[in-house]
Amino acid sequence: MTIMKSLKMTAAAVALSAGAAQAADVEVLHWWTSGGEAAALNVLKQDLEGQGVGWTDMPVAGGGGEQAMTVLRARVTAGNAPTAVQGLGFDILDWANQGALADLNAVAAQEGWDEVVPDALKAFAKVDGKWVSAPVNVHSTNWVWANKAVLDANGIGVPGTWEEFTAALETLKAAGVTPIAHGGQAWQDATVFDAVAMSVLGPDGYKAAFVDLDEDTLGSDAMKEAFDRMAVIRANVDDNFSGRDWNLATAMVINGEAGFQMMGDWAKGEFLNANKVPGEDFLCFRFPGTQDQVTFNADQFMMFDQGGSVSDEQAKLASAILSPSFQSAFNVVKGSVPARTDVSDADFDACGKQGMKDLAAAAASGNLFGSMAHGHAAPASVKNAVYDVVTAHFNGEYDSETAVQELVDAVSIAK
Amino acid sequence: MGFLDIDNTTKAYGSVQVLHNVDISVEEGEFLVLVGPSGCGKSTLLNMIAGLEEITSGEIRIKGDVMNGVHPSKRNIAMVFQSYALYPNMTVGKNITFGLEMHGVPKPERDKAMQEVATLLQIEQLLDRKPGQLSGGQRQRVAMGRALVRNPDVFLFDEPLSNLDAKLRVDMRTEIKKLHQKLGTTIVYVTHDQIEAMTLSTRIAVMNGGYVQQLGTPQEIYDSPANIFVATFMGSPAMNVIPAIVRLQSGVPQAEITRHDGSLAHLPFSQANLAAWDGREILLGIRPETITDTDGADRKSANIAPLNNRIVVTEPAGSDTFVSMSLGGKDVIARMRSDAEVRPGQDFDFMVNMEKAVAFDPETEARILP
Amino acid sequence: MARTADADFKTRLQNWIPKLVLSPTIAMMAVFVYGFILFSVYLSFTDSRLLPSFGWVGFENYSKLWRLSHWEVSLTNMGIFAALYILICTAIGLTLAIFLDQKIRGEGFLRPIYLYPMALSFIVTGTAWKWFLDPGIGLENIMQSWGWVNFSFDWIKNRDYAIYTIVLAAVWQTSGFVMAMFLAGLRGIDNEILKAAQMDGASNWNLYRRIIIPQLRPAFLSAFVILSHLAIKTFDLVIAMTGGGPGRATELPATFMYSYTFTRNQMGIGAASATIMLMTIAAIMIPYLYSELREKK
Amino acid sequence: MSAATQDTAIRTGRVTRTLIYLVLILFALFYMLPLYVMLVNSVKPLDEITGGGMMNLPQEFTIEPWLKAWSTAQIGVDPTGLAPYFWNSIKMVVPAVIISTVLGALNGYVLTKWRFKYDTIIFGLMLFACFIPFQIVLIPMARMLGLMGLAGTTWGLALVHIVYGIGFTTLYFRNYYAVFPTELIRAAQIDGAGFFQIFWRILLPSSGPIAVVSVIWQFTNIWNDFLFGASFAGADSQPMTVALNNLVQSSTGVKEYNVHFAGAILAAMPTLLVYIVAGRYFVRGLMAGSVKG
Repeated sequence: MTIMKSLKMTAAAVALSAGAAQAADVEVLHWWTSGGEAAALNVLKQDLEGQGVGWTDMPVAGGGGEQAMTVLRARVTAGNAPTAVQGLGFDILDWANQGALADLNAVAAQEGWDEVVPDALKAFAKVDGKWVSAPVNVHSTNWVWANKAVLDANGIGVPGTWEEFTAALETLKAAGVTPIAHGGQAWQDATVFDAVAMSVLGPDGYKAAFVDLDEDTLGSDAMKEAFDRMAVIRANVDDNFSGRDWNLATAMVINGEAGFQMMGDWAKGEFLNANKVPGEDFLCFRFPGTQDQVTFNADQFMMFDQGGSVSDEQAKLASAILSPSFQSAFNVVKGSVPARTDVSDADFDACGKQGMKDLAAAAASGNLFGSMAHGHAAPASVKNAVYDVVTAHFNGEYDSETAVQELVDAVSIAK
Repeated sequence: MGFLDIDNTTKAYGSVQVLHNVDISVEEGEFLVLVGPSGCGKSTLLNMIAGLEEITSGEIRIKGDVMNGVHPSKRNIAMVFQSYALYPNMTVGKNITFGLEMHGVPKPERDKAMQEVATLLQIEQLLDRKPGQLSGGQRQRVAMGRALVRNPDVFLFDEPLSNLDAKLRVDMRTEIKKLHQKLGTTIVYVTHDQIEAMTLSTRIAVMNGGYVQQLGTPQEIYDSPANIFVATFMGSPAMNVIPAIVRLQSGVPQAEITRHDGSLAHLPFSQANLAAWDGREILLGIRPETITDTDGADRKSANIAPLNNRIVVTEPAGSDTFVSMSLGGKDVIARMRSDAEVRPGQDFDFMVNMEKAVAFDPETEARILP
Repeated sequence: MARTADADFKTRLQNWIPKLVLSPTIAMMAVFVYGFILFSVYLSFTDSRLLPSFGWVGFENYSKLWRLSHWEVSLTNMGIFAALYILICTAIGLTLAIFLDQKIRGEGFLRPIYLYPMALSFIVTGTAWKWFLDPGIGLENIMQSWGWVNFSFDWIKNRDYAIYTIVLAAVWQTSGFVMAMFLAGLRGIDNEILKAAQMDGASNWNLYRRIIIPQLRPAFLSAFVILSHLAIKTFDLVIAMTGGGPGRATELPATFMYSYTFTRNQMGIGAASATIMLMTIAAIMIPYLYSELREKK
Repeated sequence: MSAATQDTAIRTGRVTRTLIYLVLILFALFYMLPLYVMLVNSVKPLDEITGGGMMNLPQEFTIEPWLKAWSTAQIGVDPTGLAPYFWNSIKMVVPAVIISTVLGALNGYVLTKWRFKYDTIIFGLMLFACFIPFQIVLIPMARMLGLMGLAGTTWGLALVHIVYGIGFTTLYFRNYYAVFPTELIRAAQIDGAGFFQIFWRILLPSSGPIAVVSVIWQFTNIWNDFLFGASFAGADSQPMTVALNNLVQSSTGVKEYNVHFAGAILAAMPTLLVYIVAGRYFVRGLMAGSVKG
């Protein structure tokens, strides 16, 4: 054991006053707890164990990471932060601003992350020029999933515009098929709203409204149009949508009960699990009017400061996460695409290949945006304020006019 | 200095004083009964002797040692409770020896003491039972056994007989008395039953409203009650208290009382000092058994006064017949032999033993001393 | 002039032991309950967001709180929920207890069935309830497949009725427990009083209404305390069944507070809502505790 | 207590009795409903569930989901099933229940038999503490646990449960001991028994019924707790509920409902057993004190 290493270990041990994790272990707090995603993470664990770094697993599922974030807050407050924590968008920035995250610049420079990770993603992984977290994947959220047999039976092609889309909905409705499968939970409503708003407002308007939180854009007529379109979608959802889990909605598409579902790329796993083949049994395409854009959310692992400098284990973990082999292996299972643009798409299926191509193109053309619905456009308070309005409007609590006013008001309270 | 001294002791809860300057000195082997109506402070006083309640001021001494602040178990006392307070989860034997065990007495000695007490109280066959399986009388014995086994300086009894039925109560009363005579221990006994007080005690403290009203032998208490409270509380039926006016007739003070029809009767006092009360109102106290028919009058008495009055109700009670009438506007009871010929509505010639009569000051209610 | 100086060591120790025994609890309460409450109240006046911070902002969080329609919804829901929940649980609990007290054969079998829901958390039963109430797969579907085509039960999907499904599930969980409390109360009543009342010619109805139920007052009070405490703490139930939806129609103060403190990173507003909740609880509980404890003295 | 066997003085007619039985059975069905849903779906293959018939009896019976939930389901990165977490829960619940019950008993004993000035106020404060919403204590509690060096440990978690359960246990024991004859305590004092000897030898042997109530209440609450378990447990001390949550709440994974239901029943098994086994003593215990409120 070198002197340097033992010094680092001492520092780490001092920082971990409660000493839950061994100095040579990484303790990883995450919410990938079941089925394929947990198995995929196991790849990472074994990789690290091969390098002599132990893995202490700290899974806390629930609410898309909300529960894990609560736990993280308790852990940090107790002075017992885990080594690495799965994080999303603004949560990472918030923790970085608290000064709680370690500086990964050394390993980033060594491995050349700056060149291969898209800028839009770096906005959430680098704070003040410091790498603080290691991105695992990029999910894009403006996908539409469709049952090919249902579409073919009704003579519907892939809709390219809102008008074509509404026409397709009409056709399906007339044929007695539920046009849109949807689960009435706030985050699902907001996921749809994300895509709709992007299609109406365009990339600049989307950025002005949800990233810059510009009151004029939030209160604009275009925003009202977006809410009107949400009402159209609401009219094409079955009566029983409220509270439904997203995967049950996906099952409706798989079973041919419904034509379309607007959902992130994780829905693909459900199709694959039901032995459906992309392109043959089901279709994946961008929401009409957002063909050039990609709204994304990315899972990353934040590295918590363990006493001044980044620890050896953290560096190893970060490096393993961004290794092309892990990026490919993990994302093939997860349905998302790699966080670095130089990974081979050989192992990916049709939808995956499409996703990687779209991401690279959008990143190059400046059309890659963080998803508001998934906390990559504005902080949690704003995100949830938008949820409130979108979901209330979607459930018919008020009309589009009121919704626009409520949106402006809610965002200003939350800012 | 006595064996147990209660010296100028008071008890107060906050600003409420429940015991006022109690002074009692008990000799070794005495049987002191604290008697009074509920709420008079008698149980509080007992608990203070036991150390279960703090003493607000004054001192309690046992064998000359000040007991204030001393833990109950260090006072060498034993107590028998109204509810017996037998430990429900322990056998009778364990109940009896628990106190010895707590005081570190070795097991062979404990068992020996237990056997002695069990034999004394005739409860040997109960030693392995639980209190829940015993009758009331048996529980009472066990409770006493638990007290006896400790061989304490002072026994404290807190209304130990009040949960028993009438017959058993009389039996146990006798048994307690026998035990006292046999063992000669010092006992402080609380009761609200004046018959228990009279029969058991060597001395009685009659208490009311936090004050000791009178302390004395049963005979003193009965014959010379210190005040109207003591006079009416002790004795059954209670002493008759009749409003009267003192009139001097040829130098002898007489009690002038109103009969049933409004006419006046005069009963001569034996106490010459009442002459000073000439013309003033007093309350005349006459025990029921001192009003009799002619044949029943006490022959030893030097002062029997006749009194004619109408009988209202007669109540034959086997050994005696109680006769009630109206005197001075009050219901007055006379206790006659059972063979006295009395009828309701009859105008009857009563004999009053004025030697035993007492007079009270109507303002202070205290007895006018001879 | 009590001469405590005479007291021996053991006696003095005995006087201190009770207080010593109580002191860990008192210390824990002081820090972990009342200290934390004060801390939370303090936070409600600060600009805390992700983690506690100590920039004083006065009543800003409170004014923001009352501007949120969402907060008013959760307060209204709390009113509806608590009132119905306490009322229905008490009614069902009392009815079942009285029925079960009629020398019922199989009481030993029925009682655990009534009691077991209390043993389960909503993490366990939430999904089952969700399915059962879901019109597409649950009760409505079954009834329709049995021939009642017009049968409709879609409350959980309906903004105006969803809160009542929360009441339903909550009643399911605790009414058996309330039953046990009443049953215990009934079994504690002196039978001689009942015999006397029957000789006075009281009908069964009158017997219960005039004689028995008034004697259950302590059971009613205990049930009220337990139920109101559960009502205020209702949280998992909502999360598991509706997630606060449809829309925000089933949001309760506890879920509101949690979401503002932990998922929306607006700890100040969360603390303000917690303070208001605590004040409400105090307003209800302090008079109750006062009358109860004073009576016993 | 002979209450269970004593004649009830109320007589009912045949029609009324039939009605009473009907109501009782209907309610029993109502209470059984969710358990039915969970049971039938836990023994079905997954495609039977997603295919529609969620309320139907299984067409094909399988025990597979139970085995999977217990020993092979993916909880975190390791496919351990719920089994290891079961033992974590036991290790945390048992000391927490015992300590909070003993402390509650001691508190109840002091508050009824060793009264002192302001004791009712102290009891009132303890009772009011039962009403504190747990969500507000998370952050300050985390800080305190950190300062005490208990963060992420089984003992830290047990401490939290003791702190917030003690109000209830004290309430139960206080009400029970309030009707326990004070003369017994006095007799024991005169016999020379000290504070703890009286508690241990006299009170505790008579506290069976209320101890059952206290233990059942604490066991159920602590076993079912999720919030504290998730927030204060360390990686190697996460309780059963957190594991169950991890099993059930996958946001973006495939949902195996049959395994979820089997896991849910497994997680609930100890509390179910406690209620079924100790249920009869529970009513008796409530009778003995707590409803005298």
